[in-house]
Amino acid sequence: MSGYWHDIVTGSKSLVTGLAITAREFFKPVVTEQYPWEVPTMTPLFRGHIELVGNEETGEPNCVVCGMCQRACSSACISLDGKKNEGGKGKVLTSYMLDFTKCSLCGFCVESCNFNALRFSKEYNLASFDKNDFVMDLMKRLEEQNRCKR
Amino acid sequence: MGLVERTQAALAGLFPEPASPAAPQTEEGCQGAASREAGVLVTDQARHGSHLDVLCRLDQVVEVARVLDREGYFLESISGVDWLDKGQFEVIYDYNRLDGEHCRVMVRTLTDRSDPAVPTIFGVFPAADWHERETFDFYGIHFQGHPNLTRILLPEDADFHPLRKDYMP
Amino acid sequence: MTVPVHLRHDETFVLNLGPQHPATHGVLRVKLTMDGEYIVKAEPVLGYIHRMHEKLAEGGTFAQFMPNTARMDYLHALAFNHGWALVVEKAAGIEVPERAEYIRVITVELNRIASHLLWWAAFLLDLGGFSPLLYAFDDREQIIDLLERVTGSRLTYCYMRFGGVYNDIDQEFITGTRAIIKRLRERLPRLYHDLVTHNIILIKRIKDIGFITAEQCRRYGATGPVARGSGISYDIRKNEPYSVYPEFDFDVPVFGEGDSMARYMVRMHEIEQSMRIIEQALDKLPGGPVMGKAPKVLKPEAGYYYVAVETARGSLGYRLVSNGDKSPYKLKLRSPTFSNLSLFGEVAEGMLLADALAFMGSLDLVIPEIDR
Amino acid sequence: METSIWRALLYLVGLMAFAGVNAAWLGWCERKGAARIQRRIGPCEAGFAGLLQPLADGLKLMSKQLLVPQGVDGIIFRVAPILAMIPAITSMAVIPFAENVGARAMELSVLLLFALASIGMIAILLGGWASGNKYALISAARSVSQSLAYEIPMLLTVITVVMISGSMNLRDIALNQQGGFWHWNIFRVENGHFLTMWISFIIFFICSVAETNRAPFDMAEAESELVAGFMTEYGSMGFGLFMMGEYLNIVVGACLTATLFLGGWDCPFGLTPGIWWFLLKIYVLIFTFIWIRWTYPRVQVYRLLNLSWKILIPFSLANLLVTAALIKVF
Repeated sequence: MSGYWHDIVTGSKSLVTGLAITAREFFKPVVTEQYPWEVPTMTPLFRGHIELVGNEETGEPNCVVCGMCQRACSSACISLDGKKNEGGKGKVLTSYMLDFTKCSLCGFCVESCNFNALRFSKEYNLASFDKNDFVMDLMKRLEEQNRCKR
Repeated sequence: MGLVERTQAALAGLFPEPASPAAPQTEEGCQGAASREAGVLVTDQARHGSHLDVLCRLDQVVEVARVLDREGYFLESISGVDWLDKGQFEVIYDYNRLDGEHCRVMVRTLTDRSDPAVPTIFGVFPAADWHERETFDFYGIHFQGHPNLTRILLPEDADFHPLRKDYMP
Repeated sequence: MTVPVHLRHDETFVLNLGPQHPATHGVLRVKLTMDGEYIVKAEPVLGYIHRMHEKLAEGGTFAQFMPNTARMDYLHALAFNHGWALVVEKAAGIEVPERAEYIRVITVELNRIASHLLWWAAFLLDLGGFSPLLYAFDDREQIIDLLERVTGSRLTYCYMRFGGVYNDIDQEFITGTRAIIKRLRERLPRLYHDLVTHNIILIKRIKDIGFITAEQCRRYGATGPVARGSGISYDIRKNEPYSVYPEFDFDVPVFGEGDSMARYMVRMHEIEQSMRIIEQALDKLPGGPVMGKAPKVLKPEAGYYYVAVETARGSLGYRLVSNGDKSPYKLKLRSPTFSNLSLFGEVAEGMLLADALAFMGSLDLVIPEIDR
Repeated sequence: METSIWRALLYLVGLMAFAGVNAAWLGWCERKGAARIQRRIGPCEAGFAGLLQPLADGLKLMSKQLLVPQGVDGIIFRVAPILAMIPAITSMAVIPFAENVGARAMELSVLLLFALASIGMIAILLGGWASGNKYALISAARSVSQSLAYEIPMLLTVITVVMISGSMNLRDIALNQQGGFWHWNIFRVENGHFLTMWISFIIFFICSVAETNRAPFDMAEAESELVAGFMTEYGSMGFGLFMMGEYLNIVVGACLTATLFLGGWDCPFGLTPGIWWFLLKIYVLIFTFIWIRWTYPRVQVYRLLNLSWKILIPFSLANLLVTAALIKVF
């Protein structure tokens, strides 16, 4: 019987405490971000999809087509192609396709690159009705970035 | 007597002839699955993660489980290994303790690849129920005496065992 | 409270709980045989989110499996990262700098707090309390923001590398972590405990419900907070210390009641213990590199390797069989909730549907980790 | 009392409008209130502060197909949501909003309200039963046992009020409490004794939360256990009517509480009685409903029945006896 009264007394007390807490929270400021109106800034390490890094001056990709990123990729989402550099040594990049639908954003490709040719973009609001939109041509992307810079 | 020795002694009763007396207490036996006789080996925990490595015959699996159950062990997991080139499946039982003392026992057994069948230890550890079903699911190893040996993670109508080395999707 | 009930097996019906049900946190299906609101038989049906990670592991190199580890227990992904790094380092004999191990512990423990907070939130949602969910998410969000700063991801981390970690922590992270700990220390008693833990409705709801005995834990191989709520003092961080855990002073909260309340209390106390570990680690944080020497192509010696780590849900085991090749010959993941959930059928028998769902919530299920 | 047909029609339109507006915008209030408690903003896009949200929701629900799944009892399935709505609106007719504002002042209006409340329960039972869904069936069974358990303490507490007022007419009960908060039933002093009416008030309030199927007593639609309970199979306006019925029940519950215990349209300081005081009181009570819902976890179904049979009913019985004794004997 003592448990009965104890339950009623402590129970009512706990219920009132609960109401007091939610009332306190009611008057506190809002903590949510209104996404499309307030856009968060991405941290420097944020991993978006990868993109090519262009040469500072020429804007040409830094890539030497060594294929390390392709080999490091754990989901086989990178396919790149290059041709012999005419009038120079090494190779130049001709196409760099990223299948972002498979990418798990592990970052192995960026880490494996010894030529500072890859980096993470800061794009996070990717949405599309068509999954083909996520098979990205990174060469084209770099060209567009170069055009914007100029 | 430490826990490892005590367990070793308890298990030794199951293996009458000493297992390769010339080279005990080494990790050699740990390398090849089929290269040693049934018996108990002490392995380096810091290197391999388990204190005892028990290789037993198929008919000893349940008995080993009983001994370990008596000693207060619990079944942590069951995993299969497909040794395709040797034509064998290996089933690894990992035992561990929940009390303060610490000793991991790895029990291994080998079964023929063409007709894989291992006695179930469901009667000793109910935990084996799902783990055995999973191993059956992935390798097609039949656990004889299991009351409900059906697919657990793959769909019921799957007709393949994906972790077999010769399975190509 | 156990209501005496005579279960009549001839007047039962089958209720399919899931795979789409609000209380199963994903795609778990439980086939319930019910007598009115009482459960006669409960049979979990798994595999709705099975992805065969073990086969994927065999297909790639050791490093390439790292992102997959985060996609099993997405709530405590860093512990899965950690375990995989540890087992490969053990097999290949890679040395890890001390600073890297400290950073690993700090991030793993932060992630553990986030995981427990989310469990708390989801558990309260199971019990019908919605506001606690968002209070916990508010705190969790800040932890996730911090982790995003160092790891680059918010949920499915791929932070550990063989021989170290991907990125060093900075001063901002350290001050942020201290601020979070201070904030949580304030909010835990005043918000979490006063609003929920001491609430009579919650106490009546989960106390004396879903008893698990220590012997049941042993027979079913239940670990983690489930075992610790049944009076078993088993925590791999203490029992089989790995990484730099031996250098920290922390307690393993153990409650002997074995009911849902005990498991609840274990997790709430674990948040506090994790905060203690993080504080000590931040105080002792040594300098130096965060990445040791590791060969580019790993070819561990042939043999059997096993590493267990303590995740928020229990003991996670990596059973690695190597044949000396550059990809794992066999990898078996011993996921904690797989074993914890196997208890469900036995314990839920004779329970009310509402109680069984509260009990299921107290087991802290993460379905992708069960199905792997 | 005037008996012109116009008066009846006016009240019919007015009450319907009041009910409709409340049913729609209480949903907005609930969402805003919940959001503030959880430190969110809540609906804010449709109109100023999201005030047009209920219209958008209503349009969406109305434009959806009323799906009648195979294997349900078609007629009952369609009738149940309407049945949930009608008693709530009808109840409004006997509620005295102010001294001269009220459709009908019936002699037995308290009884009528309880009779109508039971019909609302039947709507849930029928909806759950006709759905042919196991979750809905469990929900229907739960809601019946819940209603049964909570009507008893509710009636027992109302008897105390009726004893004091000597009438079952809500208008008379309210008139009896005019003249400042010290005359209200909740702080009632009779024969020089301070009555234990505040206990009645608390019990009545708990019961009205339970009767309206609100959290923490929302056994019938416990979304984490029974998916959506009796509403599982309902889409479109079937669902919408159930929702509106629920909000209207809250309004009726708040009106009843305000009239029975809080002096109806009386000003707390005995100055300017009027309809605004009544509205203020009911909206404070409604906010309390919302506040409670977003604070507590759900009660387990048998605890709920225990609470009624083991705590509320004994207390309300004792309270009844004490009140009767204080009024009549001492």
